[in-house]
Amino acid sequence: MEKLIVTLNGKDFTAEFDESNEKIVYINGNSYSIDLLKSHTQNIHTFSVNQKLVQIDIDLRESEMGYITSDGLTHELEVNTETKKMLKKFIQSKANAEGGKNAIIKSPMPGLVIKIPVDVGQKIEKGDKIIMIEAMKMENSLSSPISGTIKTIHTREGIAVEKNALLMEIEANS
Amino acid sequence: MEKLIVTLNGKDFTAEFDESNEKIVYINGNSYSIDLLKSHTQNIHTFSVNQKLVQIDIDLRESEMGYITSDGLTHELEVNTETKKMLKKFIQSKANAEGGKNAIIKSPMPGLVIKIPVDVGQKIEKGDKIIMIEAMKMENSLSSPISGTIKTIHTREGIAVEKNALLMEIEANS
Amino acid sequence: MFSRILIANRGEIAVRVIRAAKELDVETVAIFHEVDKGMPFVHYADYAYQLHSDTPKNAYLDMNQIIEIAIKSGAEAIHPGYGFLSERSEFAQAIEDAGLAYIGPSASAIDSMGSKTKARELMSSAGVPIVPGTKKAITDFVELFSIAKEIGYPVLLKASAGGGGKGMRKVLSEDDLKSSFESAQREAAKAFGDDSVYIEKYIVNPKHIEIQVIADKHGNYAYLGERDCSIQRRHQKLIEEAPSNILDEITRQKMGEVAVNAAKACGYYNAGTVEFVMDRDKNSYFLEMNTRLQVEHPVTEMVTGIDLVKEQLRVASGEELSFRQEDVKLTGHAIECRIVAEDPFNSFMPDIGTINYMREPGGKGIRIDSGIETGCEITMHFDSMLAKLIVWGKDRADALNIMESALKNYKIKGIKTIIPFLVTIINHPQFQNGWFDTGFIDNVYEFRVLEQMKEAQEEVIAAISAYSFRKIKQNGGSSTGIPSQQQAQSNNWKKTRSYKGR
Amino acid sequence: MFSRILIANRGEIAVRVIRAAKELDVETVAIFHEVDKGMPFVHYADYAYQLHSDTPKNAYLDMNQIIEIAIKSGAEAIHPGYGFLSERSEFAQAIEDAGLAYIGPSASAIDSMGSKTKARELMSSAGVPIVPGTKKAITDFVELFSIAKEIGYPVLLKASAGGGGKGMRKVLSEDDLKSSFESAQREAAKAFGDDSVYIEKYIVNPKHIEIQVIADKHGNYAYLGERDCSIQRRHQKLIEEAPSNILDEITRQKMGEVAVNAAKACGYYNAGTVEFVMDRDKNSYFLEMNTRLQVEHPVTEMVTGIDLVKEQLRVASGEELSFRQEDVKLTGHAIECRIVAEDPFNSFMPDIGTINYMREPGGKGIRIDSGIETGCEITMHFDSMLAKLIVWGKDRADALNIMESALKNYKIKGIKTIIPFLVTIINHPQFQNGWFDTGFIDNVYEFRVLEQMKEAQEEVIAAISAYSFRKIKQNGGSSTGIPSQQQAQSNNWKKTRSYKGR
Repeated sequence: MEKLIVTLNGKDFTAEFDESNEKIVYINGNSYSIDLLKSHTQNIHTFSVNQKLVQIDIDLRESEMGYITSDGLTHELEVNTETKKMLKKFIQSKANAEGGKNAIIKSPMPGLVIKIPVDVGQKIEKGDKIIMIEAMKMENSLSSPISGTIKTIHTREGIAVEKNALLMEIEANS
Repeated sequence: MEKLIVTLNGKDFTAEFDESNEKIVYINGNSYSIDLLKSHTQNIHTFSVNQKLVQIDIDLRESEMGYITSDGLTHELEVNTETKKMLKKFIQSKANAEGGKNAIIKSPMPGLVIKIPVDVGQKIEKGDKIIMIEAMKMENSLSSPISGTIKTIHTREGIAVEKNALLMEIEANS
Repeated sequence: MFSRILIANRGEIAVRVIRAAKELDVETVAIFHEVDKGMPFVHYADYAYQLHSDTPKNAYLDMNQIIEIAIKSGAEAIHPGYGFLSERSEFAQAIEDAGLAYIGPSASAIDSMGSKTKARELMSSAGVPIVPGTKKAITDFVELFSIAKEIGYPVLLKASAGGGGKGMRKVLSEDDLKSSFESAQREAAKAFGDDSVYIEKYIVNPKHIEIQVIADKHGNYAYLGERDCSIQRRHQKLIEEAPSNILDEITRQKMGEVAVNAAKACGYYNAGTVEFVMDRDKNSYFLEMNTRLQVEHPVTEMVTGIDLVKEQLRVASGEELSFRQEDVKLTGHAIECRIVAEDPFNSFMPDIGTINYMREPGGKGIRIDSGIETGCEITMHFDSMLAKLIVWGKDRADALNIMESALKNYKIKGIKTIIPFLVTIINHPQFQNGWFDTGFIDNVYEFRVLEQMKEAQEEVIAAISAYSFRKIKQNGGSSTGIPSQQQAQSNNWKKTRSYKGR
Repeated sequence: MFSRILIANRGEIAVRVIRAAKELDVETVAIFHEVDKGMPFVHYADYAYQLHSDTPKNAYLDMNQIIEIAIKSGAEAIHPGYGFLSERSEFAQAIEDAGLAYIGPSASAIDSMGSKTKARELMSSAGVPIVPGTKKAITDFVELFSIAKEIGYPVLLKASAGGGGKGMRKVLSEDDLKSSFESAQREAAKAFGDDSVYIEKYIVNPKHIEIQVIADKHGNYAYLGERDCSIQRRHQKLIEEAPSNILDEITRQKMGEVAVNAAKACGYYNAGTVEFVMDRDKNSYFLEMNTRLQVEHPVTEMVTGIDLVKEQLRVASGEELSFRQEDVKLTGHAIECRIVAEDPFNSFMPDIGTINYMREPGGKGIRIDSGIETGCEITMHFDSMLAKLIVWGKDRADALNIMESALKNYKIKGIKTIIPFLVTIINHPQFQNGWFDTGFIDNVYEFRVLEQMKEAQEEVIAAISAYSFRKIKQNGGSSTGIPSQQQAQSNNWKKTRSYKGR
């Protein structure tokens, strides 16, 4: 499986997997052997991590984002594939480069446009999903870095795009 | 509401209701004021009975039959309307009169046959429902007092029957 | 002894009183507002009656309704617990007037101690040491100057008519006295229309030491040792212990006798607590007397073996105390931690929600006085204290070890509590060696330690997150044949739970 | 002290040992069979390793695997708990051979006490009183007759080669001796091919009194008072207490010294228990020595304040005991009830199932040593004891009141327990006044009392049933507008839950 980036309290941890042993996870290169011992309730689970017992309470807001608590200490959690994380950073840096005004959305990697859930002229909020690209057998959603209106769309569903291909322009709210 | 017969550990208790106050129940003439304070789980409830706290654990086998436990003491429970109880006793005494062999099912009261879920020749177990009669706006199921085969059916759905009308004959297993 | 009593309170203290009563074969009547219908204290009583009121809080303050229920239910006495009506002399009086017994001191004793000025005067005349200073209104600087010199700096100027900190000035040295005096006068004049001030010695970060006393109506008085309640946050006690590691046997006895004298001075009976502040030279000064059971009474019970609530019932029913002063022996060391529903990572904001999982610690030396259970809902209407964890060890070090372990095994899910914060205090070297006062949390404790605890978990939490995330993907996207346990887990992971107050 | 230990056990005793270790800052390693994956003892440890075995029970008996895990996990010592491998000298030896420490006595001490004959001889020579009689095989009636006369009737004849009650005869008077002797001989010859018998005094319904001893490897020995464990059902102890109300201070001291002598006789160190039977004239006779921690050790801890498991760890790590004989003071009274998953209304059949709700009692004087929590499954593989409820009161009457109240507030749902049965024993006048022996349940207790408790509930249960039934009918059949809470309740009422074992 592809690398994951686990973001805890704003800090990134790289997670890699051992394909021959599904219990093994490498975090920043350190090996952890994991076993789920018991699910006490829907959200509360006891794991054994390198034989050490850890009870956690998972409270997700979305499928890959939320809170995870252990010993009463709550961590803000976000899990992304490496690709997706890259996408997010890319969009973020683009947005920063544009000075927070209009946004030009380019493809951060080669892939297949599988869905465009917005139309030209549509008003969107910062964080709304604007395009989905399949790459490395994973779907990656690109979210809008700003609130505004879709100005132009330079691709369509089913089209293969190159890295840095122009996908969309979004006009910021004035 | 019609009187109920609550059977606990084989003993009958007559329950009557106060139509003007739904919290009041009379058991063998004694008044009980009842309030559900909390349902801890699906089966575990704390009631206040004449202001006294009682925690019970209900474990039903069928809708009106099962076990009810309080302070670790388990009671066998069956709840019937008075009519239904009468029906059951009637069938029981008939069955006893027949010496436990073949069973002749007669209507214990005037009513409307609303369902006959068995056919002639069908094998049935003791306790299977064989006919449903509506009387006093309540449906009352008659169950077979023996295991055996339906020999004859002397009525049909939608027919009004008199008290003591012959309904069915069941041939006991040999 | 009574045959039935009513408890005019809720939560853990109602449970506490019900327990003691049941163990004396006394039946118990709980009262509750609709919002508390599902709370353990209601179900734990023998009988329960609902209160009707505009707000949940007012229900427990409605004297007339409570006394009516007591009469209707056949209760012979009323226990006020702490908070709510527990220090209202009118309540004690109304109960007696209704021909019932109040499980507490007389209305007049509550009155005497209710007013701080009255109490100070009464205590002073009974020879109880009070904070040096003068109650006399001062308007003349020369007079003030000489009094300040006499009692020694730092001093505190307070508006005679005052309250709420208005017209109050800390004065650290003689140089600042004049300007502070003038500004205090101006502020006092503006706020209260009276520019007179009085002066008191300012005790810097004292220890909070209190003495438990109890007396019956037959003239038997006893003190049950001290409690050290110096670990406070914004004047809310968080951790209490008995005995205090800074008191020797002679000081303990002296303070005990002073406390008994204080109780005698107001004709006190039933349980009460005389609170002192103690400076670094171990001088103790009367602060106030609490004319009721205290939240922290269990630590005294643990080291003396005496059940204070049972004694309260004995006293109120006219019996003598079941022991005498000479029977009181302190054994071992007890610590109490208050389990409060507040978020230490978010300015101690009270948290509300449903407790969806709970596991209490157990075993030797563990006592839990709790008002909650799994499935119960914590509302915004009442105090944020959910339960108290009390431990007993053969000495302070043993008790600290037991407390640390017990806190770590006290699992409450669905609501934030201060448990992690308490763990870091219990583990703090300066708390462990006994060098702490009421300034500990503000001046000594570093919140960074809490953050470090969190950081220490991160890599393991990341590993669990990654593992679980992969399981979801595998279950959702392919057919790798994950066992059902893991299936269940990954579904849970996907499931979103809504939190109130976020 | 060790830095990490492994607990070679499960359930409540594993939790008990883990707690003590954690409080000494010793890390803990749990071992578990797959079926125990969800049990609290596994989650309560710092580390957990799975055992692999043909049956769940055998997992915990697999010495080699356990020692291997101990080594792999970095544990320096192994605590055996009770049951399983706790009295197997080979296990103690194998652990020592592997370079680890066994938290218990030496293999040779376990051996000496493991054989009842060996133990009797050893004790006899150490001056410990044993049941009068002779170990000598007798085949001559005249000899038997004179010995029987000497020790006094009733006597017990036992096959020398025997076991399992074969060839055993109670003889109440001289008249029956000859016929009993002959039939015992015939049965013994048939069963074991050896017709010799030996004779012992028959103690009718004795008290079961046991003395807790503990010793370190530095020659310090101590006895910690007695436990009265006379409430038994089919030789299974159900209720234990300390102290025994029939022992005076002199007898207590005498028996304590005898027990210490017994321990010295086999070079004993660590915790052990010397069991005695005591006849109506308060003569006590050695029964056996248990070379491990006992289930009922908490009652001793409650009255002495000493943590026996912590002392066990100290001793095993080579430290001295933390106290001396003269420090041991008994304070108050402690009682333990074993919470066993058996149905007292159905011949004490063990019950299995999932614990779907649990609420433990709490507060002053309550200790719970438990191996279960809500949601955990009780399987058929192990002992039916789920937890122990231990209370401390200032005297026996106080402790009995606390126990009654605590038992009534110990709610375990989803599985049948003997709690109602225990309540009726605690409330039994003859148990309350202290007149009971090992024959209590067979000869004195009347099961009718349990039935009466049930009958007393019936009318109220009928009322609740009728009320709930009507709610269902109303919800199902008409639109009378039942509030949602009641709606929920009536749905629950309809819901059928499946019970195992019914």
